[in-house]
Amino acid sequence: MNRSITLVGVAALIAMSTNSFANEHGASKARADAPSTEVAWTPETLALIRSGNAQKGGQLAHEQMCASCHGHAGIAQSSNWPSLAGQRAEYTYKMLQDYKNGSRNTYPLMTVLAQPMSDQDMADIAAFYASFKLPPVPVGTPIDKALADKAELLVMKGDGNRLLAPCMSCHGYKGEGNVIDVPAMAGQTPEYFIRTMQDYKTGKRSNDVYSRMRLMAHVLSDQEIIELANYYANLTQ
Amino acid sequence: MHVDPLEKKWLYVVGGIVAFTIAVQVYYAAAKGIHPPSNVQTIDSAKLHLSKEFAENNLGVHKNTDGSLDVTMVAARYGFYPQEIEVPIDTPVRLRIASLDVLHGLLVPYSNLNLMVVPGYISEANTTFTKLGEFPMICNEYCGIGHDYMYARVRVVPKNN
Amino acid sequence: MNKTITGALAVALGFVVMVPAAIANPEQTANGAQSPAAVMAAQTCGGCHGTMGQVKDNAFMPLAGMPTSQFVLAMKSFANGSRPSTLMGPLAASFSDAEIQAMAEYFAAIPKFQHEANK
Amino acid sequence: MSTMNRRNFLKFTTAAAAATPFLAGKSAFAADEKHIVVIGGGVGGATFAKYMRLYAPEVKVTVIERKKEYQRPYGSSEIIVGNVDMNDITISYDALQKKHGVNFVFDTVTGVDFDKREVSTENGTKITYDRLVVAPGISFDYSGIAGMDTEAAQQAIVHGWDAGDQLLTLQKQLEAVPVDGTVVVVPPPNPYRCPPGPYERAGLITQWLINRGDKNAKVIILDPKNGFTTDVTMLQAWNRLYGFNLPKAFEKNYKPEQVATFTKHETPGKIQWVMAEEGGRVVKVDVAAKTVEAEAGVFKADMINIIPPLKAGKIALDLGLADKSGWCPVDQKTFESTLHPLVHVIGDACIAGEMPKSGYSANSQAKVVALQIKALLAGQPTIEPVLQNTCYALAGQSDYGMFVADVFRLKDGKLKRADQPRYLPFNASTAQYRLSAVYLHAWMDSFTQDIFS
Repeated sequence: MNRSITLVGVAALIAMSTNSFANEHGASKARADAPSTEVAWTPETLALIRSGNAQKGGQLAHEQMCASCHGHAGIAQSSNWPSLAGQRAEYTYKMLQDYKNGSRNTYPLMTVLAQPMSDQDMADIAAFYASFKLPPVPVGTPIDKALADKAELLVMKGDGNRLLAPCMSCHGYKGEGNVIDVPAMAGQTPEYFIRTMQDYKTGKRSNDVYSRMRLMAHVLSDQEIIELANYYANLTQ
Repeated sequence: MHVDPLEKKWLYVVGGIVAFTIAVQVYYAAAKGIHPPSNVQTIDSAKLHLSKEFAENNLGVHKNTDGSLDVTMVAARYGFYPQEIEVPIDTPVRLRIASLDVLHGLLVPYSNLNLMVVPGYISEANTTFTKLGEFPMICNEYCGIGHDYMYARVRVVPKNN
Repeated sequence: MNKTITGALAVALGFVVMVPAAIANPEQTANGAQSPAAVMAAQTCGGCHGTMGQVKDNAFMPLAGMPTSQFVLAMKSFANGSRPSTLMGPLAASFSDAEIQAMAEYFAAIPKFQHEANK
Repeated sequence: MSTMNRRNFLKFTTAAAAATPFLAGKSAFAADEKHIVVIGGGVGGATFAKYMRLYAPEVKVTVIERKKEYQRPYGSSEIIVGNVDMNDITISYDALQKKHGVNFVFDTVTGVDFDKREVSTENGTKITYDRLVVAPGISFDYSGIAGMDTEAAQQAIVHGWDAGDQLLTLQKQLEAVPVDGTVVVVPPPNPYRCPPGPYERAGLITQWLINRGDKNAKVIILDPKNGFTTDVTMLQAWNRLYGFNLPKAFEKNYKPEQVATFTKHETPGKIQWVMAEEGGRVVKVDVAAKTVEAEAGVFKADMINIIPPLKAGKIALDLGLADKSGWCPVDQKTFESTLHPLVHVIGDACIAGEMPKSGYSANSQAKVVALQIKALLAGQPTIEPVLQNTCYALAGQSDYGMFVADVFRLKDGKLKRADQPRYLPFNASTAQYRLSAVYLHAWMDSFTQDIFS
């Protein structure tokens, strides 16, 4: 029963979190009934992403001013935005699609940037960022090693009582991500990590198929999220 | 080649038993339509979340007019969704489950639920839970490094709850 | 609500309600320690980046708690165009090094802003 | 979280005492408590009140304002085209009162006794101040336009330049424009509030008519000026979006190779700009016949929106704070009136060197004045000011944005803008226009928060 109440709550939150600008642009829809994403990993989509041209993607990233927040080589210029270097192409591609069609509406700014992009553009940009190595430990934001160590149990073992699978089972031992669209998290800025998890926790972000991340985030405490943020920021490849 | 006549008789008997067993299975499969509990229907795994039956909002327990239950689930690396389901005891349940990605299995202890979830197919099983309590759902086909961690639960509660 | 009722009553009786300004506000404490020149330079950012750099909108970067070096680097790279921008390029180029340094120190001293979702 | 020190504790007790207004008169305050009175709760007044309390919590601030709720003029043209509604632009004063401890007196100021340092209001209240901040906004001067001098004319052809119900009137008038009808927009001469505003409004109206399905929408801007803030970007946008043809007389503002990038449209564009040099100056309006006579000829319109010449807000004029230009001269370092000591004038009403009359300017000026008053009250030297202005505007389409951004410093007693690029470059990318539109909408929120919450 609890679970269904939670789900209703999440649905309500999603319904409330529609953004006015996105609305105006027709990007946001009745989220409660919409699938979490329109992207399906069909062979055609996967082939398209494999065909992504990193060089063209770099040109596009320049035109779209991606570097302003995500850095020229995909390493975020400031703590607020995600680093994209070394991110799985499928994940970047999916995020751009989700922004475009409103499945992810946490940043109206990204929706507006993604709207004019074609599928091929997205594949190219995804290939561009995937061509870099994963980012090093972020500079400028102090990483708390003690907090990071505390997260190890969750990362490696999870918590069966809370139906919490260990993070590494999907995101990899080194936070490098996994097929198909499980994102890499190593070297991500703690601020961005925390915000993402909180967005999943509150249901503000809901583009994870079958609530796979929302369910996890929901049972994590705020302190655990902070520990995990430090853990993943501190992972070097 | 010389075969002892007695031995020959026994060979016929054994052959007959084998043929009979096969015939029974063919009869039930072909004439009565009884199959092992999986692969009853095909579905595009990649578009599972975009399908009607396995849309996220449609997962879980549905009550039929005759009081029986339909349970719709998805197995995906690494979990079963919904993660927890609640069903009343001694109530017929029809479970339909599909995989979003790779081969999974679904086993619930103290029940006859033990089925393979093959990508591209919908697996179906009928069961009735006869013991109260919480039971884990376990993946019994190796599906990847998170295989051990596909935590999920069935809660069997008294009727009229 | 209460205040409105009290206010209405007081006005009805010809009083001017002088609710003294006494609400302890962490923002005030944080501002007190800053040099006037730093406050002066940093106030220009507030119209977009929020009071004391604690903006609630996702489109703008919260500046509160940003490390000094990060702030200076951001402004310098906006100014010389190495970091693409819309409006920050022209603006960053208009501020002097001293002003940028003062702003950086101001925002570094402000407690980091937690988005509402993070609480 | 916040530890309460002794001073704050004392303040809390005072607050508690004063919450019972019948027992606690003014005597509840420390005798040496400084009192700043603010006339006007708009962008300038409200920002000042909040920041004065933020910078100097020991100072008492009282805002005298006529209306219980504020309607923001910035971005309010979007009401006319239905992008937002009145609720979206209406803002409560609650946070200023409850969170920042600003006193509000909802009343109309009738006079100020500068010698006694006393403000009197319509309800007969008298409030004394240590320093007075006047943020009265604008008033409208119809005297120069023949045919617009009567009350009836001003109700038929409204400006909608100070938020309020006039926006709804304009909305209704726009909806009543017949298909392929003509709308005339008349921007005011310099100086005026919100420099790109009238042009953004014309663009929004054009886009609305197009969205409605008008194939031959016609929006004509009759301008008493030869240019306007963001013109270089705006005209380029209109050329791309609305078949706008660059006026010959304006070409000199672009480089020849830039002019070459403009498309020459066969038909007159959906939007036209008649600049002063080409006869845009309006001389007469016939309200009944719905015609506007400009130097270039008579224009028949289905809807007319005239923003007349502006002056400082009425109270500033009444109090003798304005000079013969109709605006208030101030010491541009402290914004203290040059006509009355201990009175500061901020926002649209003051003469602030090269600073435009805009919300952002008022916001920046208010913070500067709060800092200067804090220094003055403490007997410390005033601070070298640095101010900023940012105006965002839409070309019409809600994803095509632009801006002007400037930093101002004092030079020879006058506020001068830093000599740096201030617009998007001529060859800006699509992403830059789209992002500017995002920032415009985000700014509406963050700016409002900076002032009112």
